[in-house]
Amino acid sequence: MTTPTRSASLRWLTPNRFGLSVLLIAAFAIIPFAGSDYLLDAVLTPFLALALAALGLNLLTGYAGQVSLGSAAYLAVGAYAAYNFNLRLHGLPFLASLVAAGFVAAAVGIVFGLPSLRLRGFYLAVSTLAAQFFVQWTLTKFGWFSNNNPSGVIDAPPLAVAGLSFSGPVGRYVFSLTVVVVATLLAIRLLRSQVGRNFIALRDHEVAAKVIGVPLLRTKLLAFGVSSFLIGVAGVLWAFAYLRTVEPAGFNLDRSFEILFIIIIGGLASIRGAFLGAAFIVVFPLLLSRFGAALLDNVFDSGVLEMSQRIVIGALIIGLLIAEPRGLIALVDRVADKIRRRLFRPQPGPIRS
Amino acid sequence: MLLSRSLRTAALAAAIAIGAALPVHADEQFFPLQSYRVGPYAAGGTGFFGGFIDYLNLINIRDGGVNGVKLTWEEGETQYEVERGVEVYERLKNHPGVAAWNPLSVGIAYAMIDRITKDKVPLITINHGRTDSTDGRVFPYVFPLLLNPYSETSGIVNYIATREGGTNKLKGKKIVVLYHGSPYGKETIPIYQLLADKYGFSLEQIEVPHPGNEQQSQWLSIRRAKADYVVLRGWGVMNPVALKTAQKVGFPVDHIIGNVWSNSEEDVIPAGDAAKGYVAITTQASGAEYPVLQEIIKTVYGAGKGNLDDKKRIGSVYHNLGIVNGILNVEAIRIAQQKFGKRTLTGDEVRLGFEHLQLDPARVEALGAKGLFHSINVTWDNHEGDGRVTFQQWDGTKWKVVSDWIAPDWASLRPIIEKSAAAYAAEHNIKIRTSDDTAVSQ
Amino acid sequence: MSLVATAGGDALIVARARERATEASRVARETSRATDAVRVADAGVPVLTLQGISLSFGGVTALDGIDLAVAKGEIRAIIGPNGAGKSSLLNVVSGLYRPDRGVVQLGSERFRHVPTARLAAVGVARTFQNLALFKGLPVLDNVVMGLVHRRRAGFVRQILSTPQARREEAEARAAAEEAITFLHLDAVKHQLAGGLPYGILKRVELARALVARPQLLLLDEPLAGVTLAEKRELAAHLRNARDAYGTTIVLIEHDIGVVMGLSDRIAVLDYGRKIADGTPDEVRSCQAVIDAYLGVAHEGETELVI
Amino acid sequence: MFDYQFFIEVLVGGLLSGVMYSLVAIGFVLIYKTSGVLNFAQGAMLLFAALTFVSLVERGVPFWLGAGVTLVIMVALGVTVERVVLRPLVNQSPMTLFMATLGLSYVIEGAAQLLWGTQVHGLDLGINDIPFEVGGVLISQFDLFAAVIAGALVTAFALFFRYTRTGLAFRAVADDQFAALAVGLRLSRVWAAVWTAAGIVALVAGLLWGARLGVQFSLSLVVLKALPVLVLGGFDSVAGAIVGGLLIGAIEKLAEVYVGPLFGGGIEVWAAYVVALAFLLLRPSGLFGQKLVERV
Repeated sequence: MTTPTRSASLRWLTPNRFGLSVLLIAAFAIIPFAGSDYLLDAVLTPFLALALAALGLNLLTGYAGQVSLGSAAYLAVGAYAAYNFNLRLHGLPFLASLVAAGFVAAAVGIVFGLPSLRLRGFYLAVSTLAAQFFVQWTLTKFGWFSNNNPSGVIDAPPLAVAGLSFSGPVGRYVFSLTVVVVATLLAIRLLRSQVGRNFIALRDHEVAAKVIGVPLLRTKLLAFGVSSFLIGVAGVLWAFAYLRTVEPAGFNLDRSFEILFIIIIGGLASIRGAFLGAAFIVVFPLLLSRFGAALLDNVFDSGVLEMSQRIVIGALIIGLLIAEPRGLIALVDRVADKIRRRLFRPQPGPIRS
Repeated sequence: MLLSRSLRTAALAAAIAIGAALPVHADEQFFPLQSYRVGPYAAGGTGFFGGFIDYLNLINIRDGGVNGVKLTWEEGETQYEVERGVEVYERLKNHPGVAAWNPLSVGIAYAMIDRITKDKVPLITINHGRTDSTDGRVFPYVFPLLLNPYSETSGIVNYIATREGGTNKLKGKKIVVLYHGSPYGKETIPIYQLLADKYGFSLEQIEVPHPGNEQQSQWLSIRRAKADYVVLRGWGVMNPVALKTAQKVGFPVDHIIGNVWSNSEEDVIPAGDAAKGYVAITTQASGAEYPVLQEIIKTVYGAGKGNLDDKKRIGSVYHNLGIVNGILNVEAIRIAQQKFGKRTLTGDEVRLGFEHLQLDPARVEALGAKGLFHSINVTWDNHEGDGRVTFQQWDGTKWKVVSDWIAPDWASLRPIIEKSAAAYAAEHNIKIRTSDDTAVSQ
Repeated sequence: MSLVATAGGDALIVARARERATEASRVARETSRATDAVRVADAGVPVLTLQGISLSFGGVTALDGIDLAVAKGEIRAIIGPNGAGKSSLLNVVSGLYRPDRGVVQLGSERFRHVPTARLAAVGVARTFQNLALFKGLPVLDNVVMGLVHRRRAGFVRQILSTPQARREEAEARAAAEEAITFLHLDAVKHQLAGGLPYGILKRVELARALVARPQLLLLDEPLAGVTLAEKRELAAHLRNARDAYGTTIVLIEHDIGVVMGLSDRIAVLDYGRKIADGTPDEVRSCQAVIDAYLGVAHEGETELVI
Repeated sequence: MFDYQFFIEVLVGGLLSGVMYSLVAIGFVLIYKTSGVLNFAQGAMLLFAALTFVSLVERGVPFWLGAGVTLVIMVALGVTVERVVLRPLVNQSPMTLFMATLGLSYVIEGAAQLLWGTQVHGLDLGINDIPFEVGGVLISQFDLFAAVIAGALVTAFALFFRYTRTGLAFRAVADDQFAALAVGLRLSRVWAAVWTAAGIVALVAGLLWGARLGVQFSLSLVVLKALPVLVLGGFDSVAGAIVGGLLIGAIEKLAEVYVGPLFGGGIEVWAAYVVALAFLLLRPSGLFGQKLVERV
């Protein structure tokens, strides 16, 4: 695992409190009124859901050092669990379904995290694919999960919490934003506690962690559990706030890779990285296709444009990994540092010997 | 591959792509196209959307539009992925003069049902989509035109019956349905069971896990079961592999009957000789001999505006499906114009056009499509329109029609569809429409 | 390192080894002067007892019937040439290896295979030959990790920040701050371990091991690879730790010079067997040790290490 | 009454399918062994090779010339990948490298379809796949042919590694990168050679799989079949890839036929993983993978 040389997450709140508040105010108070439906429904809501999923995976992979290629499975578990809670337990508030769905995803995550007790690296990574295929198969195979819909498709009920309706693009966005902000705060809290330290210890030196008494079994399973909890909640947002109709096929391996891309590109073991990476993955292809279409549509066929985009995205991923293997967040920090150094007098550097 | 098309004016495309609002042009009817030209299903996407665009071009070039109303469109690539389809929907839905959506993807169609119902724009899912959306009382804006999955099932069984010499000869026969391990594949399981009970044939339904590039075990089971017929309810790469593996275990290929997603050139060409003799259902014949195709070749491709890069694909199954889809969309607009005037119509007005889309064989012939497809008869509560099916056999180079136009057993399917639609209505608090509720909202 | 290298005969290495050897002996003299008298080992119950420990890897014997008893408050060095089995022995004690035969007794508990997960709980801490710090954590947090086995509040309590969780966190921090001050690491405590120089990291690792005030501290080459000044400093820290906390220390070392001055008793391993065990003076004069270990040096160089 | 004949038929069919999995898995192993990279672009390379070959042949290029040209292109691709992707990423974590190969697969897939279009092609290798019967058990000619090709390929590689300089260098690098560097082996050259070898495997596997599935985008999905094989056989063992492939093939088919009906079928996809996992719990580094003693 790459080890970041700066602990971005732990600095999250202190130096950037101001910037963060500005961002939150903008997200809650300005965007809902200023953003177009397209921006809210097709860009921001999926961005939020994916960012939360990436945050979940980052806890597991970035912080605790356990690679998972099966994230989409937990998205699916979250979505289908929330659907069934909502369907079968009448009167259960939607928020309760959401949390319960997170717990179901966590339970599934813990089961599929069991191999991590014996396996490392790519052996573990590939074995997490079992979750990917098994969950998809189960949801397709057993009609009960989709209320016997012949196509395995589930439809979201209208979003409402405590009598307040969150249907409509703005409502769905605000709902997602609130869930993501709360989940992120909890995640930060977790990372700053002893559990968070245990995760990092596990990642950086498993033997040393064991020797000093980190409960490996519990810590690993907890990492899988918390991670899949967050991904499961993200799945609820994905299914209920964003697409509103999902089928098991939508939670395929490509989606898992997409989430993995987000954390690698954004920056492992960085909460801001998860958001940055998600923004990149959601927005960049859109921009690329819009610009491509605008500039070259008359010259090239749309198929050619699409394939060129695929090449560009692939090349960009490689280029980014070469330029900054620690992800976009490291790039951003570097630039920010430079600016700060320009603006302020150089401070006495850290002690070197 | 590098094809220079100047279908849209640069200014228009650029302006829309950047998101600037445009004033409505003279009279235009707009088709947002959630096409897929990349990814695993690109072959189907290029054929279908190619045919659709070719037909729209034909109408523009030959007739100057539909009664003077120009047809325009814009493509958004989806790669057959649902969220990309949704993104394209959100992006293009505010374009002026949207006529109808034609995603050719079950997943995208499902994700759009709520949205288009709210926005009151028709959603066309020709030959696929949600079976119970046939019930126009519950799904006012969804049109699974020509053939829904249940009708397809019935059509296939009826065809097997004609080959055996009547439905009474089905008794005691063994039919295996080999289906793709996806919701699409599983959708018809209860219907085959229903028909098996009704006609007394014995039935075994075997799943092939996605993507279906390995079918050794399934075909060995089929051989052991001594099946008389295998119905192939396949998808993508599963189809050629099925045909190859059938050959490998010695199952006679002419007793494999493909469904509507296993009936294209792309499904058989990779199987090579193993596909020779394979039979598949279709709602539209393939081949370029029909007048409408000849006109497209002459007018559209002659003017260098053809959409297919590979001219050999003109008249292929997906291309012809795209053309038929074009005919149905254009005729729905034409019918709606008779009611509302020769101008840009709203989505809801076009919906009314679709609900009166009745093309008898004579009208189909007048459209230059005699033999290409049979007829359609959409009403306010029957959104499928009783499409007939025919069966085609692959001779190694092309499909040859080997049956008459066969009618599925609609009457026995309708109650199941209504039941399912009623459940959907209950789950979603939808008021079931009556014939009085069909008026266009203002 | 120096001893083995001299046998190789590379001029440069020999020269450097000679230089280091003389320096080391000077350190040893100084450190021994610093402590007035060699502490006499406590005669009570041994903190660590090994009985007939044998271990082999795929037929190669690493340890062969090792017996060892370490008394409370003792600083015990284990020396021997490369491959003598020193690290294996430490790994057996910390449970990372399971011995083929023999018993490890820690305090009053006897183990065939020491449960590593419970190591800290029975009062044993250790350091590693090649540093085993958590690079992604700041120095302070690394040291706080040394108290992880005392944590009782589960993760839910930690998230909710219950009084118990808060108290535990505060206690751990206070203890870590103390250990950090003790080892003069205050200046770097908020920096990530990943970016610090080796010598400082050695101290951080020691702080992490010491923060829990272990009964028994196992050190795998604590003085390897650091500069002379740091060596001197670390040796002093070790002695201080023993004096201040009463910790029993078992250390593996190559650098015989420092060991002679620092340790109360020394055990010598060769080819997985214990060939000598006694006070520095006894070991120094033991013929088996000279033959097996120091003999190498005599061939090439006259190293006046002892 | 247990149908032994049928059982044997399923078993033989599974083993022969397994050969096809091994063929893909070997490409992974070659690269993983020398550079520690799990090369996810193997599927894309397979697609690229098959698509290039088939497009050349369809344009009238003779079979062997087409194969030769494709080979040259694959070699060029391998060398380019080494130059442009791997060399700048040397010393990065395995995960970063894995991600880079995912990016690479996007590039190669995009390029393949951009160059040759998205058409589905048939590929006829001239082997008639009429089954023949041995003691009442049907055996596929094509599968046998594929097995022979796979065997020949493995033998060729074995000889290459044993008796040529580059082969020896390859093994040295596989054993210990740093040691190999220290004795003056040029890593970049070895890597280029390895990626070339992987390109050759991709071509052979691409042609054989292409003849089965048709040459189309889905061809790149066959990597998913190779992954459980790798887990079972070990990422760094060619022998493991072969034995693992056979085992996975056989187990998968037997599970589908005999266990599948209990769950309604379609269990093949995950059954392979479950078996591989269960096995790994007993032996964490696979059948033939190197067992690492933890050094602290």
